[in-house]
Amino acid sequence: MARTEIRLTGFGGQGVIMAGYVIGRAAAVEEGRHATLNQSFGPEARGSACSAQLILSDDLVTYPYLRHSDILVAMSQDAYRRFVSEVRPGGLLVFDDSLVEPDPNSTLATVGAPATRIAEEIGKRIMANMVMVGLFTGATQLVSPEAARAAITNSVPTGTSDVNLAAFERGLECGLARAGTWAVREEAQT
Amino acid sequence: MQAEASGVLTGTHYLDGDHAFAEGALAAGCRFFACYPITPSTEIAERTARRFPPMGGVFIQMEDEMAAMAAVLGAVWGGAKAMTCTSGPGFSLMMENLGLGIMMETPCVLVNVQRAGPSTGLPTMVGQADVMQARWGSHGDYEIIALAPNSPQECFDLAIEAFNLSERYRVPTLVMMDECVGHMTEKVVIPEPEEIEVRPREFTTKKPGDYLPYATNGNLVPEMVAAGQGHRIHSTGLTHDERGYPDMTVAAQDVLVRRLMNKITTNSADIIRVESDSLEGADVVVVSYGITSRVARAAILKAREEGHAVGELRLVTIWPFAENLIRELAGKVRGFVVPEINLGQIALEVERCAAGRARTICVPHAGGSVHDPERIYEAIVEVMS
Amino acid sequence: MKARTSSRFWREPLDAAKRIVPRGSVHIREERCKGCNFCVEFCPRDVLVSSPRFNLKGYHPPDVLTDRSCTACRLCELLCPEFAIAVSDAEREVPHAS
Amino acid sequence: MIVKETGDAASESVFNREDMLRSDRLPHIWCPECGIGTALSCFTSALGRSNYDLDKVAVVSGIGCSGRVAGYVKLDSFHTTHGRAIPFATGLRLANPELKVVVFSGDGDLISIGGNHFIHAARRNLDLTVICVNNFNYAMTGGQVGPTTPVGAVCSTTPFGNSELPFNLPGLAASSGAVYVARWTTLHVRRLITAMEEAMAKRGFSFVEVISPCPTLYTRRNKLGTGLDRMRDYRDSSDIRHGAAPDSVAIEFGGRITLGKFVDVEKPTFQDRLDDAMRASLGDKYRKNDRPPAVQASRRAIREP
Repeated sequence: MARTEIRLTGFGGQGVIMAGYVIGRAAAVEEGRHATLNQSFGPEARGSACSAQLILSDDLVTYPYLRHSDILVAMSQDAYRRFVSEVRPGGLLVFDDSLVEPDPNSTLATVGAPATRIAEEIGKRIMANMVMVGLFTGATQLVSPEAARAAITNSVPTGTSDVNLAAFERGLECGLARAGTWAVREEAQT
Repeated sequence: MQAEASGVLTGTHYLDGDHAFAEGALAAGCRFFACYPITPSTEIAERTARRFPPMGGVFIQMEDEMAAMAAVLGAVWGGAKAMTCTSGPGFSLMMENLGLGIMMETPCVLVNVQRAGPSTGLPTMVGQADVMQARWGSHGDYEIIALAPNSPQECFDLAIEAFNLSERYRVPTLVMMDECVGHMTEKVVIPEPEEIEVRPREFTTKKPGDYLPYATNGNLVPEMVAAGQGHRIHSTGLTHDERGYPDMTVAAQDVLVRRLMNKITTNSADIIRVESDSLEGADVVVVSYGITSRVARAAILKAREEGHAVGELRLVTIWPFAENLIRELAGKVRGFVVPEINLGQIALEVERCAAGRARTICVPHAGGSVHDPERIYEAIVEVMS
Repeated sequence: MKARTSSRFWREPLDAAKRIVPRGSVHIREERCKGCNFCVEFCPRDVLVSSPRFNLKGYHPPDVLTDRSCTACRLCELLCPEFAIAVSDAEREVPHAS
Repeated sequence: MIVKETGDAASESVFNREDMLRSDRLPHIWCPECGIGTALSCFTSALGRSNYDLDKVAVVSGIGCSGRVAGYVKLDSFHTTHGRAIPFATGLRLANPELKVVVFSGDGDLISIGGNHFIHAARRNLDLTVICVNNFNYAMTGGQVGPTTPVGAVCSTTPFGNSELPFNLPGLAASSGAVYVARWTTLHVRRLITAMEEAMAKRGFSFVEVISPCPTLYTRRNKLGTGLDRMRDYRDSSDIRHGAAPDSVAIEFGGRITLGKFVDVEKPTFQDRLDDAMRASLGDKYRKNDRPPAVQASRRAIREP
């Protein structure tokens, strides 16, 4: 993995930034690699489109923004529509299939799981983002499940790590079932 | 002197630039923080408010930015290391007491997490258009120190550097962050306290009566003091003599203002930090700072791949300006490319120092986002043509 | 005791004859005086008058009109905006008699 | 015995407030018959009667005639920017809790350009004493209309008379939360000294308004006679009403002036409330700022050879 560019997106309030933070922390702090997270802030906190850019790299990240994302993590239909075109050909879409219906003509590899539905089953709708982290971790193998678990424990408010981890494990299960669907291309992006 | 352990969060963290800066300030010994909330600097204040109470720090959210800056100056004269943070509109309001800080020679740190202006502009989106305001924004002649971090790690590191420089030169030190760096999250490694070099305040060891608050004894920077130490000092924003007494004469003005400027300019080699790559043999040098230095990197790599000899110069210290280095390079290169998120500010300085011996091409951006690296690449190619 | 312009509500204390009235000495730094005459006007015992002399700044500093009447009340010292007057306690002498 | 003295002949020991003054700077810059000197005289007397360690008393002033007070007191003293004395003092006091901090400035500085700081410091009940010399106009700049200028008064920028309603300072201070509010004139020196003493002894935001003549500008322009005439007027046209409702003591042009101590109440200070809130949330983890660490460091440094 030289450099992987990821767009995480959804409604404000779904926790997509947090999902990006957890994956970034897993790579940078728990695994000792590098990860740059940028978030776009809007004046409205909730309900509007919200997105984060995450770059995972073995080396120090110099240019800190996306050029052609390798992976789009989408948690809403609007966000999917807005950002799908920036994904490079052969890229991957990781999506919440309870909320996003991908374009049937898309050539992207896709990995979906009903993250919001699963989160509701766990009893906390706001845990959908941790289901997505699990799904991402299992399907892409870009960070190890151990690193992701440590990142969750060290990031979420005290007393909530169990339920967050439970959501993560459900997502991870779905993701691992689809592991190998897609692999990061080997050549480094400049 | 090493950092006081209670302020140092040793370990590897995943922090944005604002949070990292707050940690750097705590490690540097900052124990007084006054502010007024403004996007995109607020996270610095929020983290400090949370971190201070167990370590005896004083956090106060003032009624406006003028008050915040004034309170910082008061706290320094009370003996604390102190800082404030703000963004464009607040930076404008702080200019008044920045001047007082310069005149009273008050060591403190002021962070401007730059957004796009003028006025309210784009409150949540990046700008770098306050760099000339940093240099010239308060009235009267002065020299200032301004640093520009380009990563959260550097926000931590330069917070400490800013406090150390302000103590060394008794001048408010500005940290001209930008929204992108402030809100960018990366790995931040905080060392052990004993590995962090913190410059303590140099209080006078003279006895009350022997001490003159603005006597420099030839080294340009007077010894510091705090209220309550028995010296019964007077300090004023008026032109003053060595006793700190107002002295409204042309002669006193000349002595004071020249010293305030000389203490920075004659030490600029000690103050200025740049980061450079491949300057030797370069045909064109890209001069940048803050987030734009990382954006320019993409353009530089692309140009190099196509065989252009492109040097890279990043201004870690914006003020005082690295003019000797630019002058020296101007005799060797064909031109400078200066991308910045404004319509040409540091480019003017580069042009001034190049003095016609090399071309200067500004790559302007009105603000709200970083440059498309392609625009910087095109400017590099333009110099080469 | 003469009527006092500066104290409309003055009356002689009933035990005046038995009271020991403190005595004071007025010290004046003439060079600081700006001639406001606050001390002259409000001295309850009319100790001071404006002198015909000029000080170095061209103001008339106060002068002494009545000797031995100062009771060290220090009103002149407190009122003086120029820190030009200080009152010290003089030796207590005879009981006050009008 | 009456002693007339000049210059060097003066007995230093008799001028016993000189140790609180930068006497090398006297005579001061204020005009003849100006009351600021008297207000400062009363302040030094109040300090002399209180038992503060004068090394731990700091005075902060803003800009203007009264702003020059900081330059004449031989205490740690700071002459800051226009209107910002209170926030500067806020930082000074919070960073160094050993200090007794007094803000000494004028009405334009404290109430107009510094008005926001004034009401917020009172709201927070910061442990500061604010002494405001009110001469009803901006004197240093030539007598412009100010936030306390009575309706009808002529100033250089209200040549046809002021039409704006002024602030009533005791009312403003009290309604903003001050725990001590008093008003005296520069004639009522003994009461003024007592008020300054009480204000400094008070924990929290204490406020003393000092009505003062401005003979050169306000008084002259409004044909109110000399400074001495104003002092006579303070004697003849003032009413002492302790405990009067602060909102009832507004000053009108040519009207009588109500003086007295209007507010003297106990309230937890900014620091008290902060400490309570922090201890409630953080328990033993809370560390109060007892003394700035930098000052401790200096003491170590001084002891070392």
